[in-house]
Amino acid sequence: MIGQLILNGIAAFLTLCIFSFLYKDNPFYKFAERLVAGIATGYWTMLLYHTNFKPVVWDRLAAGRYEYVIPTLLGLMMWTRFSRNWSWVSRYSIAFYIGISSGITITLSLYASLFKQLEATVKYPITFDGAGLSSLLIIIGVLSALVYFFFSAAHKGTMGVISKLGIYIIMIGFGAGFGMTVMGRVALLVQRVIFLKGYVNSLAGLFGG
Amino acid sequence: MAKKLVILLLVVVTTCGMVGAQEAIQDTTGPQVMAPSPPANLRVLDRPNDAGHGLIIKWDCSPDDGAGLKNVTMYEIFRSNSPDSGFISRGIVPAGTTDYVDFDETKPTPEAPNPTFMSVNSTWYYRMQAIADTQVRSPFTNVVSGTTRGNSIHTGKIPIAVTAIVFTIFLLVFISSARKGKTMYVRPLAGINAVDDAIGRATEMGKPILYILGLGTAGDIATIAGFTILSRVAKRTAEYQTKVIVPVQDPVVLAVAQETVRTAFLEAGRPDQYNPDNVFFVTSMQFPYVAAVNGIMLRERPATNFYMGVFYAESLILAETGNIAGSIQISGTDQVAQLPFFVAATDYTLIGEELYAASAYLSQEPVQLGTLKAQDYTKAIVMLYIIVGAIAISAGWVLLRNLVTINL
Amino acid sequence: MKREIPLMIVMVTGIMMFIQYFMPYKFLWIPFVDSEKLFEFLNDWVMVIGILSLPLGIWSLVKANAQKLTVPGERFYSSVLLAGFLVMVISGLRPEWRTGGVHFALFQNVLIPIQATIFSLLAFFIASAAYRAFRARSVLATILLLTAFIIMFRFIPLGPLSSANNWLVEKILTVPNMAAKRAIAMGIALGATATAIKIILGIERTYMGRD
Amino acid sequence: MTFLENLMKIDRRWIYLAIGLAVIIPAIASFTVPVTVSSEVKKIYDFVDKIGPNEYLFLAMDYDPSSMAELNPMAEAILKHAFMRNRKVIIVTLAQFGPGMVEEITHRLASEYNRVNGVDYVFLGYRPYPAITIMLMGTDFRVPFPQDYYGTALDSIPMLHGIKNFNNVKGVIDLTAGNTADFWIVYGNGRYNFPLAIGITGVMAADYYQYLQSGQLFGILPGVKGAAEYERLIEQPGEGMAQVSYQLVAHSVIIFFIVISNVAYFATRRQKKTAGGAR
Repeated sequence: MIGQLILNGIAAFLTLCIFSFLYKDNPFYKFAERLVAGIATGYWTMLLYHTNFKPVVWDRLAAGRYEYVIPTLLGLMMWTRFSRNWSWVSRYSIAFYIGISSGITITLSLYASLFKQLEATVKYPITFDGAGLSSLLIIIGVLSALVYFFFSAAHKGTMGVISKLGIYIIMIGFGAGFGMTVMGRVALLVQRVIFLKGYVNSLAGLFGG
Repeated sequence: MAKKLVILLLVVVTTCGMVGAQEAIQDTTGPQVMAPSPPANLRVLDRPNDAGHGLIIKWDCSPDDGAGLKNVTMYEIFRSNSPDSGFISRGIVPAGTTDYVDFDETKPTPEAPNPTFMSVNSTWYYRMQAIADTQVRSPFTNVVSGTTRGNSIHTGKIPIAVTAIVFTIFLLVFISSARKGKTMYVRPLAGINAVDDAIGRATEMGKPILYILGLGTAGDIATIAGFTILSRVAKRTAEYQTKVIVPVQDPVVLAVAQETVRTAFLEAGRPDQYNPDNVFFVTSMQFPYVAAVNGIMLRERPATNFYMGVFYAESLILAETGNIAGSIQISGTDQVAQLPFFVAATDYTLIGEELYAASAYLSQEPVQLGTLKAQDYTKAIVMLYIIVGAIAISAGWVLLRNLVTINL
Repeated sequence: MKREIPLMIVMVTGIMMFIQYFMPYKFLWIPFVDSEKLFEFLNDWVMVIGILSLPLGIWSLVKANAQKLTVPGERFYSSVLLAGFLVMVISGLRPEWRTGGVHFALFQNVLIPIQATIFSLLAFFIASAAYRAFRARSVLATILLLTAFIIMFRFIPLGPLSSANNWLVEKILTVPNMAAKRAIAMGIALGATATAIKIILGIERTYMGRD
Repeated sequence: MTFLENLMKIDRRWIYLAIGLAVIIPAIASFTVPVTVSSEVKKIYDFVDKIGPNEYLFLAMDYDPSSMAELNPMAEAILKHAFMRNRKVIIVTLAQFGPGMVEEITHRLASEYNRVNGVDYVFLGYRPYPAITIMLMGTDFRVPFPQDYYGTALDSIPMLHGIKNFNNVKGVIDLTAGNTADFWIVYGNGRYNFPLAIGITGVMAADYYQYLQSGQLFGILPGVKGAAEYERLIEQPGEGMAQVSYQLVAHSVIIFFIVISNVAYFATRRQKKTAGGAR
């Protein structure tokens, strides 16, 4: 009980340290900032050790899956960056890292960001009712916003008018995104305030009654 | 929505528990229901476009489904690895359905055995029943078998392959025509024009430049676009002898960013001025990283902040703190959800595709500008497709829509 | 050797991963190469390189803060950081790291509350950003302002006006908002694909550095 | 420098203070804020209200504790309403981590209103595969749920005598944070044609209004706002009202500052213009 109260006290103190940043930068904020950088790096290191390094690298090598020698060597080759003369060796590892990721990206982004969006855009017929009007307006919106992204054509004349409509539509999207997010952000602050209130109440309970 | 429903219809359902339970129940209400006839013409086909872990079961509806006794409510599909015994339920589908996809791709391991796993080239036996009421069922159909096959080419993904290849051809054509000296127009981008001004401002003020690569890994294309812009910024700062600070949150990003900045100083002819300690690792976790960068902003008071890469909720925390510090801010990200905050809180924002275009703009090399032209041509095709596709679907013609409907 | 071979590696692995996507069964019909296994294995490479690079980051962090130990004003803060790191690493070696002990207590009572608090700063910043940015300075700023305004008004009771506002909010979200997000996503797809192809073809190679 | 010019460059810390107070004050001094009831919420209230005593409401609480903040207030308001009016409730959850949470709420509210498990309400429990479970319940509740959450056979629960499937309930209200709403619309309302209403998180709301127009849903409770409206209708301010009061005050503060900002902007711009003209 008292132990938990002390731990909660630490959490409450650090919460206030971070909030103090809103007034101005100060030693309390700097303390919390450095403390959390150390704690987070330590936590992350051990998390990677327990959940990734041990099962994926260590256990597999120990189990005789020698094909994992290659990625392990590539990983260790990153350490040549500690040396000025040998740091070029790490490029081999980076080459695999970036090559594999880029190859995956092409198909993935074409699928998720192009084909999925196209499918959704040409899914509903344009009809003479509310829903049909909506899909017509969506199509006009998508087309004009795409015109905005043309790089090799000057935004003049008809192109200028359409691309202007396009950036207006993009701005409506941004305004909507901004307005919708306020609620969630306020809820985050409410949670912190309720935490602090609960802590104050439990302190009051301890000393007051 | 419609697609969702298709997925729902095909969803694999194991209902052993439910089916087992039903024997224990007494029918307490209602008169006796007549048993419906079973479905007919059961056939088992290979599931296409997979590595050999599934089969498609097709049938014709029971005569009592929607007609006859009109009492079929659902069908239950049973499977076994032998033709005579050991049938288990693999799923229930509503009446009116005529196919079912049975698959299990979870490979068994010593810790987690999976007896229902369907390995490649394995043969399975199926039979099914029409269900009327709680325990009124049709007789079983006859048993039909099928064998899983691996498929070399995913035919459903061919449109993606074609798009990628056409796109690559466009790229190569425009790059080669650019190499032949054809000049290409690109419209001005405010965010790009601001880059050089922002560096000049930092030099005049004698204050550093802060360059944030975001929370992506070195494999994220947006981060790589960030490296290219960093290279340009670092080269300029080397020429002007301005300090550039790059706090990062990923060790591989650290290595690449150091290499990028070092090379930029080399190309600017000032390798001696490169200080590797200005590109440094802070921590890997999102908000502790943000806390540290906030501290840097308020203590170093950089003249200019760049945000180029993948950003999440921290976008607004960083941009507002940069504003408190009085910095000019230029941002660019591929995260659509964060763009509103960058647009509101920073001075210039590269919206989505503009971030990728930035490297071409900054280099002004004809080869790079050629790729922008390729992007524009592909975009024009996409727009044309949308127009024709929308007209087609309004006329009830679904072929064009199906072309972009990828069933993974 | 120092630059050409890495660029070759990028090209070969990039094209391999591209082809793999279209061949579910055997990679390039090679009988002993399962496409799925190849995908998993190469993804593991990325992961293993990432994990084993962590010492680079740790070294960068520790070095910077060890140097600051000699700076009078910074000494305290850097020792806090280094101590926090060491305590987490050493206590994290214990088998109960995830459920109890010092490691877990620090995780629960330092890391989690600080993270949540930094996250919650957004409630303040979203207000100050709105105050500064939402001024009707230009047509674009006015559109941004009005849309956000209408959306935020859904929480304000306005009697009969509320249902009109709710209708407008729904229309904004389902029509222009949807159109904007789709167009931006399509642009990103083209930009990212173009960049990835340039990387694979070795046209984009800044990240590789130079000697 | 005029007052308005000062306002243009207002110290951001005043804004922070205002936002802080906007959250702290409702946290300390709980007060009820005015809530306008929308027709899609009123319809759900009227529906529950018009169910006769000893008639049945079917409540699906298909959400995990991760969406508790938004959906629990709805569940509480509806259950309170049903218990107050002595409507019988059949409760189910199609969310994996739902059962413990549902048990806690129903138990707490039942003892508050002196309602008895098995007589006034029944909690069937959880089954995986929502689409199939809904269809099976359409045949007979006893197929997917031979026993209730507490292990009592459905046949030996007094209030379920003669209650077979959706034909015997007045309607279904589904509270969900995921795609179970789609399942209820397609497999529930679509196949068995019972009146259906849903309560969903704020971000999902926009996607589901189309079903209101098409008549597949008779009502929607959108996020904490919906919960607060329901709480107002039953005159029992609860967590929904509290959440909405935070949001309302904070949103008002932000809107207020945007208005001030624009007033100051236009006023100073006009002053500058006249100054320029005089020169």
